[in-house]
Amino acid sequence: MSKHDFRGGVLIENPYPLNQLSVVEVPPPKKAIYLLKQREGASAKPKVKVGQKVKVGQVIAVSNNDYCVPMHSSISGVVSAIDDQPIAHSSGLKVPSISIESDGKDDWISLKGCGEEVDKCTPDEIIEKIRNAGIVGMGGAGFPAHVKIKGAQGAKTIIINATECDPATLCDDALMRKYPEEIIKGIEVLMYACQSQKAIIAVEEDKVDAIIKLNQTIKNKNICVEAVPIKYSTGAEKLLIKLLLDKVIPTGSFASSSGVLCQNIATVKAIYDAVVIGKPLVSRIVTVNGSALKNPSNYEVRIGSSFSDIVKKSKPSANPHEIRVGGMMMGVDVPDKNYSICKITSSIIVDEIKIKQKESACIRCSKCNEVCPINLLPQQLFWFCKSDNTKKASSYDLQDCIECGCCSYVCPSHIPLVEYFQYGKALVKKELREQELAAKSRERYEFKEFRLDRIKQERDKMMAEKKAALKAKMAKEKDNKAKIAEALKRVNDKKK
Amino acid sequence: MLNEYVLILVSTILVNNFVLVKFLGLCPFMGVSKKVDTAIGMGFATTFVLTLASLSSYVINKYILVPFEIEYLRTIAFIVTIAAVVGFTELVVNKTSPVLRQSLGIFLPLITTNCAVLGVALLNVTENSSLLASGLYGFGAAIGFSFVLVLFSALREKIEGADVPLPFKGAPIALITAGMMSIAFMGFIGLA
Amino acid sequence: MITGKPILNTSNLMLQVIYGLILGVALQFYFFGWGVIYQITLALITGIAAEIIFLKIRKKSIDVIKDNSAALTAILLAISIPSIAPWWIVVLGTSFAIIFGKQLYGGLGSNPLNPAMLGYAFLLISFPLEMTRWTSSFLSFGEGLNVIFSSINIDALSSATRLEEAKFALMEGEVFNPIQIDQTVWINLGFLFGGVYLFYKKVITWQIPLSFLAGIIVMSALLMLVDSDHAMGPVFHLFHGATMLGAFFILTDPVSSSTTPRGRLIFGFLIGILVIIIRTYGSYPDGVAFAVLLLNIAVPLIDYYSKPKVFGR
Amino acid sequence: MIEAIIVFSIFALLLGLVLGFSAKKFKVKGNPLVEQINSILPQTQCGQCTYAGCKPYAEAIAKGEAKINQCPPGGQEGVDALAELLNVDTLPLNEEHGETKPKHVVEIDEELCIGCTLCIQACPVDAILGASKVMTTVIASECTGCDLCIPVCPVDCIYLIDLKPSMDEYVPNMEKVTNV
Repeated sequence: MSKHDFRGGVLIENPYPLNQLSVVEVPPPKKAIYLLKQREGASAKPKVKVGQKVKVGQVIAVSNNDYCVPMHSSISGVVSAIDDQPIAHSSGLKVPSISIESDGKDDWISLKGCGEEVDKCTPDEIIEKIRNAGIVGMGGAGFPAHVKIKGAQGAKTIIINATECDPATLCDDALMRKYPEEIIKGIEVLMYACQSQKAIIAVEEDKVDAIIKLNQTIKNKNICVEAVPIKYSTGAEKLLIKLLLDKVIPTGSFASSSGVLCQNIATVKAIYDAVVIGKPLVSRIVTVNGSALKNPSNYEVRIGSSFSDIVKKSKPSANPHEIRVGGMMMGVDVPDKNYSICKITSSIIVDEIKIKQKESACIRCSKCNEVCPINLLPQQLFWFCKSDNTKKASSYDLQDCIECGCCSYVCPSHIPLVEYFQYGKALVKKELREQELAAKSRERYEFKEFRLDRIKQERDKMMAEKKAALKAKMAKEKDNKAKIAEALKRVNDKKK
Repeated sequence: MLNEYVLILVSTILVNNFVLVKFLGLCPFMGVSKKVDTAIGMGFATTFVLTLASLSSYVINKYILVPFEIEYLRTIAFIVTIAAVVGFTELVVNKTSPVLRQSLGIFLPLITTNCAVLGVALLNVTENSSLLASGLYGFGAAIGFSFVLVLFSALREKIEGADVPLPFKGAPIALITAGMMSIAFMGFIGLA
Repeated sequence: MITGKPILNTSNLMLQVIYGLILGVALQFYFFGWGVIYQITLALITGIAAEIIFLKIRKKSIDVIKDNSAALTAILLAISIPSIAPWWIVVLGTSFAIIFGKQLYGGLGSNPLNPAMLGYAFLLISFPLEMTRWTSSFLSFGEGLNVIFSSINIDALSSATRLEEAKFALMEGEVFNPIQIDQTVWINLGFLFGGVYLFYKKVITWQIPLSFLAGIIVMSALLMLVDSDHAMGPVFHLFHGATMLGAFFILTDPVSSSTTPRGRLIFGFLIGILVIIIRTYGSYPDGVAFAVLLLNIAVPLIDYYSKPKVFGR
Repeated sequence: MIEAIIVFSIFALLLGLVLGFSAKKFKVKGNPLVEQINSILPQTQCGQCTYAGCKPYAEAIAKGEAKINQCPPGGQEGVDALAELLNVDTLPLNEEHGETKPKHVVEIDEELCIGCTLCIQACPVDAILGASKVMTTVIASECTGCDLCIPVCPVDCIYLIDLKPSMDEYVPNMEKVTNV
């Protein structure tokens, strides 16, 4: 397998092994908050009003934008508020949200799926069902699943990503143990929807039980399980494709353009629910983990549940905590637990507060370059991002950074390199945005000038014409007057 | 013979570098070294001017000044020649690369007063070298100038991101760096 | 690929380099006596004091002194200068290296040139006499003190280095035996051993030392072929002068050397070539310091044009 | 003496001829500099620089009539960028022309608007829609925040709206990033 290995990467042992690997099912919460914008881009618009009664699985927000999927209620109850709530994003900003108070009944809408015989539906219908079920990539990026599938029609290979992509996150492992049949069926649905011939499930080689379970379940000879090395950042889509298929997806293009579709394994399970059963995405498995917890575990929770409720189940210590959402490597630090579970929340790490190592000067030892899976020069990028030199940073391919955090992890100077790169990237984006805006206003300004000029010219022309007409008229009148005068003169002469 | 020409080049580019060893042409060296792209452009322009100026001043010296015994007008004649060459270069640069003209700014016409250019022309005459030798001398001096200019500009681009103490920011640290480059170039002493 | 969290941090990295120097310094002490120790002590005191004073003036935290980089610079400079040089030489050189070479650029990580070599070149240019008087005999505790702190006539003690001897011999057309194991060879072997230790500890990468040594071998062999009157041959060059110290401890200063894998090969190789050229034809006996500084200047350009191929591009 | 003067004059004349000839041959039309300056300016068209828009200001800078520090929306960064382009020393932003305000747009209170269309005429980028005696509205995505419509409104019904920070436009704070 490893003959196609990509360069770089780090081997990280999970610092917080779980005591139990089974999934703990959490009953529906008393109150759920649904964030209508879970990733950058458009946000869904509420379709319900405050006070309205909703059932589980009812659509509560929609969007016209194809890159924005609908949101469903995960509990039955009454809409209690439509306002802005904080999101677990590095910006710490609030986004539009809908809050629903439970009536304690867990009343579902009636579910209507295609059933086990998927080929009764056309691939387009399946894709539509996936969209309507509100499914996004559940590994962390949250890219709408239906867009990806639509773009990968006729893809030769489908890769099911079950590599977790983070040492402390184990939700995919738990999912594979609990729902092997659903996953395999989901893969078949996906293969049918894309008209693909082959699917590979990529599982880290230390998840032995999961591999055995999946292998026992697979009846289709076109689906196989591949054990991949437990090297961190293997889960990144393009790197996984390199590892499994020895294909390099060029910068700026999607895997689908090379005939590959890559989907997270939790997404596949959600696709099964949506297509076969007709159940929208209302729950997911979240790993709750960290040094401050007595009983870290995987929980199957409803979307919109609050962090603190779930963390409480893992018996956190009484001390203040450090909380990180979305994995120990690529996640974001958040100030408290006042957030709600999104579709992309794969893990919550609750740690005792550690003294953060202070950053010292970069000595360009190039350890970061050695581990960078993209072969960037983080030491150079750091220098230029730090001094806001976006032009230079871009010339060192800042945009290619996948923010995996390998460089920050090995840096002997404890420099939060990835954060610098996120800063640099945001700056580049801001500059681009401003340039675009300026170009647009400039165009409109020039058009207005042109328009005013045209109006002026037209008016001038009109005025000139009017003047000419008036002149002609006056001349005519003069002529007439002269004629009259002449006639009068003639009359007078005659009189004389 | 060939050996001699190689020696001229090595000497002008490295050992007796006009900027770092003879301290000529410091004005554009400090002025046009903020960005590598500009420095490369300036390097080309200076190379063109210097080579052409040293060749034409040789011709003027040999065929006008000496026959008519007006060597005492040498400096003026050379300055006029250089000004003409620079004017010509400016026109060419204007036409071919407006961006370069913009980034060179005032420093393009200022090549006229670049002491390295006049220095090369006058040194050639005092050393009584041949046409080819004076051309090579001018060319070598210009390559040496461009070479250190580009190196220096790349260094400055990097230093710009450094946390330099406030009183030393900008020109002071650049001058200090230039001095250090001078120290490094001392290593070539004795080579030619 | 790196397994687990690497234990090294920046100050530890510097400390490892200092450990690597121990054997070579011990050999220097064995041959030249207490002068070596005095120079190192003086340099350490001056270097750290200069850094602290500068940071105090800038009102910055003096915590960075713990990164050991000032100490390393001081030691490298001290072991490069003659052990019988007067005290003010090392004090002047170290303070110049720390202040002009490093702190004026904003401290560790920002200096474009190798501070120790900058200090050395500065001293060599300004005080050529003091900087080229070497000793070949062991100085006792008291002798060392006398030589360094009082300006007694030290001509009796001093002798030329083998590099200089070789140059004179070749100039005069005398027979010179390049293969002769003397003190410098032993010291070079000591630093070679220290370099292997650094490599084993993953403090340095192989590119710079190997390409530097390759540059030395290639260039000196080439000169043997075309200009055998002046050339001394690869074996002589490898084990004389500051070759091994340079290869493993000076060129490998990560801050001022090239940072890309390919760039490091170019960097080391060109320094090797320059060192031989300066040793053979230049006015100064050894060329490591100047060659390093010259290539330091070119590092930003080398780095930019030797970027590794980015995945997906 | 006479000889020297004659020789020198001929020599100078020859050089002059060469230059004159090449000036004709390498003639450039237009001034590419204006374009470059204009591309740095923020295109708010606010006229705070005392020129009628960004392009006239760019022309004035190119001619050397205006200083580079008269554009408040471009901020100090804009002045620095101009200084770099023109290879001159940078200047502090001239406060006389106003302060750099945070990014904003305007909104018309549609209840109060009397439909006088004065703002439509004042808007340099045609970002206000409406017709005589009907309600008028601002297309927020086209508004540059030049505020030129505010003083002309007879009923003072145009307000500044600060743009809400959005996740998509978030730039981390450098002080938060560094950990020294």
